[in-house]
Amino acid sequence: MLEEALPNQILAILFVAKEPLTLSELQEVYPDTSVEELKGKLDSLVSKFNSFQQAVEIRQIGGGYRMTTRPHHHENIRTYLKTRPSAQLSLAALETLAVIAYKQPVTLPEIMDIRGIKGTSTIHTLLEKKLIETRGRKKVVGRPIMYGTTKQFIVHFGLNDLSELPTLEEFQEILSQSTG
Amino acid sequence: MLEEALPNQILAILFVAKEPLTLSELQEVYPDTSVEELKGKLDSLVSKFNSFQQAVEIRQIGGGYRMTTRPHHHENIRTYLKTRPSAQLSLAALETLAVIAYKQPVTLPEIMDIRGIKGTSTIHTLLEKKLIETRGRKKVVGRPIMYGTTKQFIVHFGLNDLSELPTLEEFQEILSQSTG
Amino acid sequence: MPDLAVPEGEGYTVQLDSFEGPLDLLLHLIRQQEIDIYQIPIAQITDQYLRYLEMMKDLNITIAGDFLVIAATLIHIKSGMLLPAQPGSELNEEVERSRQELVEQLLEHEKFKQAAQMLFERETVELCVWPPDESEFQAEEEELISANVFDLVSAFHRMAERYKDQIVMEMEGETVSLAEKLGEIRRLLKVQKEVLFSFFFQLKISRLHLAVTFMALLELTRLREVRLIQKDLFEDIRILAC
Repeated sequence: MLEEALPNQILAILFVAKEPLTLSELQEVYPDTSVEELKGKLDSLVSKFNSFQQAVEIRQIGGGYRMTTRPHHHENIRTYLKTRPSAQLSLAALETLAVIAYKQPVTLPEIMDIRGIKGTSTIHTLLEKKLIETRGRKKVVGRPIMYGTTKQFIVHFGLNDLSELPTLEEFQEILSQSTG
Repeated sequence: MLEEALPNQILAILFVAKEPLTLSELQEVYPDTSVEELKGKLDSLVSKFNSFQQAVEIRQIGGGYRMTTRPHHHENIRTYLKTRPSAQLSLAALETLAVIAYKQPVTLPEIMDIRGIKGTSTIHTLLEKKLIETRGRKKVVGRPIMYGTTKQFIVHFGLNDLSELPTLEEFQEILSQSTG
Repeated sequence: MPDLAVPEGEGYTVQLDSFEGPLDLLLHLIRQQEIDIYQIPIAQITDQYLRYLEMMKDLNITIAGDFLVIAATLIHIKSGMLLPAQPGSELNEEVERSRQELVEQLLEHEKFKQAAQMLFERETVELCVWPPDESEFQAEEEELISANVFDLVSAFHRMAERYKDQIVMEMEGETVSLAEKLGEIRRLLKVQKEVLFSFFFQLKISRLHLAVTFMALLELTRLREVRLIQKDLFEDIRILAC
């Protein structure tokens, strides 16, 4: 349908463009072709593409051209995005997990002290994901609950045992070697 | 050409997917359709799509399906992307990565030995980009951390799995031919 | 400057960049002259290699220790090969072994250079075929990252750094009590296994603070909460939690 080379090249650029592609950007790629000619090619490309493509379309957005999925597919796309592996942690949860991994058994006041932030929500997330577990109570005032990492934690991070965690010293070594 | 609804829905998902789409992920979106049926639909979709689309193609990468531009457009695309900071790895980082890819699991001292350089390992960059990961510790003096490549590595270099990499012997042959 | 005509300025340094390590330099010298890697004329290559090092020195380029290690190996082989060959001589065999090891190291290194080149070419193409991102669908969700062990230790490191900053701020106040300083050092040692004594000087704090810091350290040593280690008279004192 689009045997000519230029339209396919433009399509490929439209496909990778993260922001709407403007005619002036396109002209920088093809400095020997005038803006008018490029506009003509682009418009005929867009109408051809949109008439035979049912999944994706090219729309004019924010002064440029952008390839997007057709809106009626959005429900399926959302379903797909939700089903992807939930092995993901928020940065806050990751920090809490790091403190627990390196300082276990450790209490909530101690965690908050090290993180310099108050809040308990990330503990619940980590407990739910079975990455941490309770480890009895500390024999100090208030007898706070202590937390430690689980076997699930070790599996999740691809370790054989806790001793395989890199130490802070090793991490600093890696950092200094990269910049050295 | 693809009047049926399902293929277009799958195309739309392939278009937005950041990572290669696996059959099991697809099955979660369509729980009423069997994996076999989905594979059949997907394969026929891929061959149809690839035969008429000249700008974009669907490739099997990292154990899943991924929509990418056809590689021969890469020069035009690079011209377009040029204004953005290059995300490409340094040659030093690529060398370290090559050693890790072919010798994994491998420790930092072993990497430095092969590269003949101490102290500029670029390990940190590779870890940050999630192209490599830690693989436990080696049972030798000092128990150094071992490194290996990730799934992200396979995807980053457009491979379906590690076995698609040329072997080290093949490089040897290329070298002996060039100096012959 | 030695008898070699060396182009001055950027051109030369750019050239040096490609010799990241000593093996790269050695390979360059060998390839440039189209020499068979198994038949390296050691004497000639050693001289050229050493001349390069001299040039680097003249240009005030710091020569990494790795370059000197290979230089020593080359000189060792070169001088060994000047000895009359005696069948079965231990020295001759040892020199030959060193030569073979060097050749093997070079061959191994070159294979990985090729592999790196292959990865470079693949990456060049692959970086330009990426599909657009799905950000328009993710705006509502919390930013998530899929974490590995490295993320974990980075997160921990970040927190330790954050702590350092807080301490700097606290020290901007004028008064400081021994109890406060004790608390600070204890917290610092909770996130770091070890603190260098010089760390407290880097903060450019007042003499009063330094005096109190010192007293606090003595107190913590007395309480056996910390150990102070100094390897040498002029070495930095390392403060370790017990």
